[in-house]
Amino acid sequence: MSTASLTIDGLTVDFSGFRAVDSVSTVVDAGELRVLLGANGAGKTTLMDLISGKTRATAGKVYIGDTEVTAMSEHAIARAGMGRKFQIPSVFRDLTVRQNLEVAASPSPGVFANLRFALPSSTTARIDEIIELVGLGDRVDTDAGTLSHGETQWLELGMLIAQRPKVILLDEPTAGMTEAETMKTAAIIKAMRGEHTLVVVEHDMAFVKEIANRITVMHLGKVLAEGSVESIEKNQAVRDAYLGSKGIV
Amino acid sequence: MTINRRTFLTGTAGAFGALAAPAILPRAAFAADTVKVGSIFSLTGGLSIIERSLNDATHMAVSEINAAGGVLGKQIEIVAEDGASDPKTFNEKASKLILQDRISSVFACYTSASRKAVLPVFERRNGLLFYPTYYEGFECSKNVVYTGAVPNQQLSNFIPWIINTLGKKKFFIVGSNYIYPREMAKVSKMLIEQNGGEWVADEYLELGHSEWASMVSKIKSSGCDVVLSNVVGDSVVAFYREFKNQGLSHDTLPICATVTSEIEIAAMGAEYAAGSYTSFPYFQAIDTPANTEFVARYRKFVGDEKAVTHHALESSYFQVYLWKQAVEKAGDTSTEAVRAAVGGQTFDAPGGKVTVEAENLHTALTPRIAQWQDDGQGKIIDAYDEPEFPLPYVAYGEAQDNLYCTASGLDTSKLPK
Amino acid sequence: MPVTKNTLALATYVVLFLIILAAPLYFDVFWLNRFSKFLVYGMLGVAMALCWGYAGILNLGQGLFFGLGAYSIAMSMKLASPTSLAQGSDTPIPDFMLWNAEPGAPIDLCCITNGSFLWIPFKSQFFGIAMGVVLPTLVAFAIGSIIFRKRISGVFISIITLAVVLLVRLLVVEAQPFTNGFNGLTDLGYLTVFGHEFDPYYVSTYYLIAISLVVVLVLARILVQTRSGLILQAVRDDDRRARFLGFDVPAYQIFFFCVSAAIAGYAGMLYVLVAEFASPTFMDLAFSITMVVWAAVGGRNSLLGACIGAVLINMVEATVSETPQLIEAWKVIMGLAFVLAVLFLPRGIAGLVSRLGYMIVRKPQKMPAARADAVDAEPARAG
Amino acid sequence: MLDTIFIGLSVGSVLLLVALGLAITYGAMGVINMAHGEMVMLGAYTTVLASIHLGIGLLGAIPIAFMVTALVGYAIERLIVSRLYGRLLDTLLATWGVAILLQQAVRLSLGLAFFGITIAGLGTGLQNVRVPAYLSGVISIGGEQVSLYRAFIILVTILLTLLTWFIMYRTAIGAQVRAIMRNPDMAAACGIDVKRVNALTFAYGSGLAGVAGVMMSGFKTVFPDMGTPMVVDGFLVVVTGGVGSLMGTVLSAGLLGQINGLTASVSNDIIARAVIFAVVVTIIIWKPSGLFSYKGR
Repeated sequence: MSTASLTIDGLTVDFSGFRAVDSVSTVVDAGELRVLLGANGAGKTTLMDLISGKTRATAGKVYIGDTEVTAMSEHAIARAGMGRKFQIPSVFRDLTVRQNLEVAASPSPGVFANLRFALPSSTTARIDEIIELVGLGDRVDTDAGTLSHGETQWLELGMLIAQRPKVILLDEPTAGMTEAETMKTAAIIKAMRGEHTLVVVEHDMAFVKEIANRITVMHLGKVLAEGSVESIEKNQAVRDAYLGSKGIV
Repeated sequence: MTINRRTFLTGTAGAFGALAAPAILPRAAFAADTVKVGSIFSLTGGLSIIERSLNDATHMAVSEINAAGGVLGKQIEIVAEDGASDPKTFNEKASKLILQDRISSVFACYTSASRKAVLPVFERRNGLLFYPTYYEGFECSKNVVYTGAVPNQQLSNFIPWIINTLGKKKFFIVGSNYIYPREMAKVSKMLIEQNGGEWVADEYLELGHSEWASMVSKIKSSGCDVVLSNVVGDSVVAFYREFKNQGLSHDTLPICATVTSEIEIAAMGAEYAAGSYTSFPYFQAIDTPANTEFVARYRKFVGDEKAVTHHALESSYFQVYLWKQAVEKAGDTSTEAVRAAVGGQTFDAPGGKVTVEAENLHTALTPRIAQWQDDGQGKIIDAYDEPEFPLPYVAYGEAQDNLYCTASGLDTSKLPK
Repeated sequence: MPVTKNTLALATYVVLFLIILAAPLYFDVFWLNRFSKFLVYGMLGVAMALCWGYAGILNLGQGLFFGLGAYSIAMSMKLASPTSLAQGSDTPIPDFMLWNAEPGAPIDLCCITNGSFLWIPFKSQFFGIAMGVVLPTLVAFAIGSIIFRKRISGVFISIITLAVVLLVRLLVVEAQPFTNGFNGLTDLGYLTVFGHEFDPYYVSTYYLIAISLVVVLVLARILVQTRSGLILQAVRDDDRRARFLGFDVPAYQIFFFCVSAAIAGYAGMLYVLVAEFASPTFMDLAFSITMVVWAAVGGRNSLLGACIGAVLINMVEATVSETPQLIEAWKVIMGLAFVLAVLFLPRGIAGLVSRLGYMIVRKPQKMPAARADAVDAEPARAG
Repeated sequence: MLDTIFIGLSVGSVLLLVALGLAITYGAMGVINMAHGEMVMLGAYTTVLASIHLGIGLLGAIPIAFMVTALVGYAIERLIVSRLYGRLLDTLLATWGVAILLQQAVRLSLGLAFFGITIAGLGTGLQNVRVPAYLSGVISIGGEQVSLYRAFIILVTILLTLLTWFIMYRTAIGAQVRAIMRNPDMAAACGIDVKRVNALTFAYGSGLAGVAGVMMSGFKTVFPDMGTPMVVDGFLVVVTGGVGSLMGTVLSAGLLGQINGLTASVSNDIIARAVIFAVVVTIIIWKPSGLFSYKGR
């Protein structure tokens, strides 16, 4: 039986007259990997901003599990179980790879709670696993600022895993990657599936087919269609509005 | 590897030591045939403009004395330090002179703030400071010889003269925001009221403030007929310029100043001050052979034909002579000996006779009033015949027959209750 | 034992501590006193490195905290001064209040001038000592709470801190009946703790300062090595990332801003102990920027580097300024050194030394030099 | 009331005079030039030197001061600032060092003092500039006696602002500057010589400071330290107005000038200054992008 992990209910944001996201509702089940599709300006990134608290919604609600997080601040939403990767990779450039992961794995958010040195051994072990998973074993003591683009993306994915969120939002995780790097990324994301609920914005259809459980297609701020990869590919409205015109499929 | 590391550490320590070493090494050993004195004036920073001239005057006096055979048959060696316009530096240099160089007499400081910063060093480490600047009073230190004017020597003649001779009765008092101008204002108000005048405003500006538009406009609309200025430093220049630029004239509404000296006049351009008045015990224009020679010697000494002399500069000069006389009287350069001997010393300074009063170690000076002329010089239009006794506590009713600051220290029982 | 950067740093710390603690064996009274002042500046360097290097907050108003600490203790010491007991009242009253009082005001600390009652608790020197740290911390907390909660960053923090320190300085000078205005607090008594008088020229005073510096350095070092310290550096590198990892970013910034302020305030207190005065010039813009210079030359990212930078610069300055020919040249050298340090040594002396040290103890291999610039790149998010 | 407004206008125009150059270097280029005040100082010294050695008066010194400070600015940009783009706070620090060097250059007669040579008009002392007769005195505007020199400053400030506006918004080079302001990489990709334009922009901003210096020399003391307080005020104006907005700088200078004038007239100049600091801090906290900002960078 699947339970709702992320519930979005009528989410709307109005930028002085322009509705970038308009009454979007959807439910993402626990362990599901949902892909958000849509042309540029369809509102995908804005939707992620709304969910993660970066932008305040004009109307509507967001739940993680049963907890409403709509009005919470960004870090509180993150603590409630939301992780987010940005389009432009962002890691702590001046810290080593391991330190980046240690920061992400830090069990408590407060400044006083963190006035101690070692992490619990279970956490350390977990960090080792993550390093293994993202394949940065030989770079652990390197400063993150010197990593390649692909390595930086993987490190950020690793940090998200270390954070142990229920829901992870990924904004174009393969942007700017080579073929080989994309494949490795797909592998990492697949490994994350199940333990985490994932929402991924992605353009690369081959990649989407590789990873997606379900797809939500957005168009002009609204949900145009939602369903399995096959059903979306067959959907006439989607073909007309997006896929057909762009000729991706 | 270990060896390497050790090499590295030794290297670090060595470098550290090497850099610090020149400062730590004791200076040239005491030369037995010289008498050492110290000086601290700002040779750098904002105050250096004025303090350099005090430094020059001090050096000039020392070199004159040396040329005439020195003191107690020995040459004077002056250890000159830079106060860098920062009280922190003054404090540090004072402790260097007294503790490191073991000098007892130091000629130093222009601002009250710097004097206050060095005072603990002189009092606790037993040095003797010769302080050449006019200041606000309220000090009765046994470790300072004050050779500049105190408020009664600048105001007791000035205010009555403004009211009675100049015929101006409504004062606008303006000053820089610190202690000296505020205390001058306080004494002025007492004197204004005693002489039947009135004051319409008492305003202050930040030190170094140079935007005078509002203040001058206030002066214009205040209905005053005279401005009493206790403004100091480069603010003075901006003030006089704005005053004239806003169409005010010293003929009808003169600025009567307690700080504006030859040095500020030169800096602002003489035409802006022409017609205004200043009260000081010394002006470059004092027309005596002694002073004319002094100005000429000073100009030669600093190698600048246009150099001006002023009150604090003159004090810086003659206080070295007062010190010399005290040393010769005592036959000793220790603080106690000089302090005991300096009281009562009289010297014919360029501006006339000066006497260090034994009771309070302040100096009797002759109050004078000058009107500034187009050539940047003051024309002396009023002067006392005799030096005026210094009363550092005049604002609280001190009088020559009722001294608060006495040879045995401050008589606190006389302070206001 | 593998030689790591940490071992090197540890060794340097130990050497420095030995030098500091052994200094009284070699220095005379004067140099000890002067060296005490430099160590105080070193402490300011530590505060600066913590704030700027580790938290990425370029505070151009650090003098505010130094000044608050200085004034707190100076108020206590002023009340202990013999000059405060000479006003003919049973309780001490600072001498300047007497001549700043309105005529007829009661000769009592409660009401002789406006606000003079605030001096009353300072009769206890323990209160003065406590306030010397608490007051800067509280002010830092207030300022920090506003600017960090409002997510003000980069140069705007610098401008705000700069404006605040100038504002406070203006008010301190203006409130002459309460603060003695431009002249500052002088004629102070001694600080007396459990019957021991801290004469600025006693070795005990030197040791108080030396040990304080050692403790501050060690504590600061420990602090930045905790997870909080790590997270703080993460925040400096990318505050948005840290926020989306669930950290309450402003809390970290405020905390370390306060710690830095507390250290600066403590340094201000110690300075008053050795220099025997407190002055509004402590809050001059130039002094605050000078602290930045120390940290920049010594190494903004290194607590120890910034500390040594402050001590060394002052030592050299003291020497040079006592050589007349070099007085004006010194400023040229300083300005030049500073420009060059910013251009070519973004990690200051500490960066240079650790790179050299690393080269000596390790076989030459790839150096962590390339990232020197990465730190300094401000996230271009201003405006 | 009218006189208070005029005072506010005078104060505001002086603020704007200094801030205008900063609005260019900081607003357009994102360079915090702490040596900007020293550019003003150099402009003032150019006036002093021009009058002593060339017999040129205040008005004639304006183009000379512009050229001198623009050249110095160009050199600073090429030698130092250009190496620090993207390191905003580092430019602040490096230019602070430059400021010290410039002050010392004036104090030491460009270094000749080391060889015992002094140049009349330089050195540590105070200098002054004679204001020509046709610019001193008062004129009557609307029944109010108004200082002619102040009115002249206001006029010059307006002209410089218009000129700057024209260059920025009506010329090809201005378009390039604004392109770089928005996106330097894109501008470079479009064939703009970013290096050259940056250097010229910086030189122009410095040149404006030089002209400000000429105007300052007419009513303030000329000495090596004169620039330091000005740069602080200038930054407060630019940041309050909104980085990158010429209009914002103009309006904020006007606003702060009026606040200063009004507060000073009802209380005193010290309170006025405190109020200015407080207002600026409040505005930055309330709206870090400035009152009249239009761009996010």
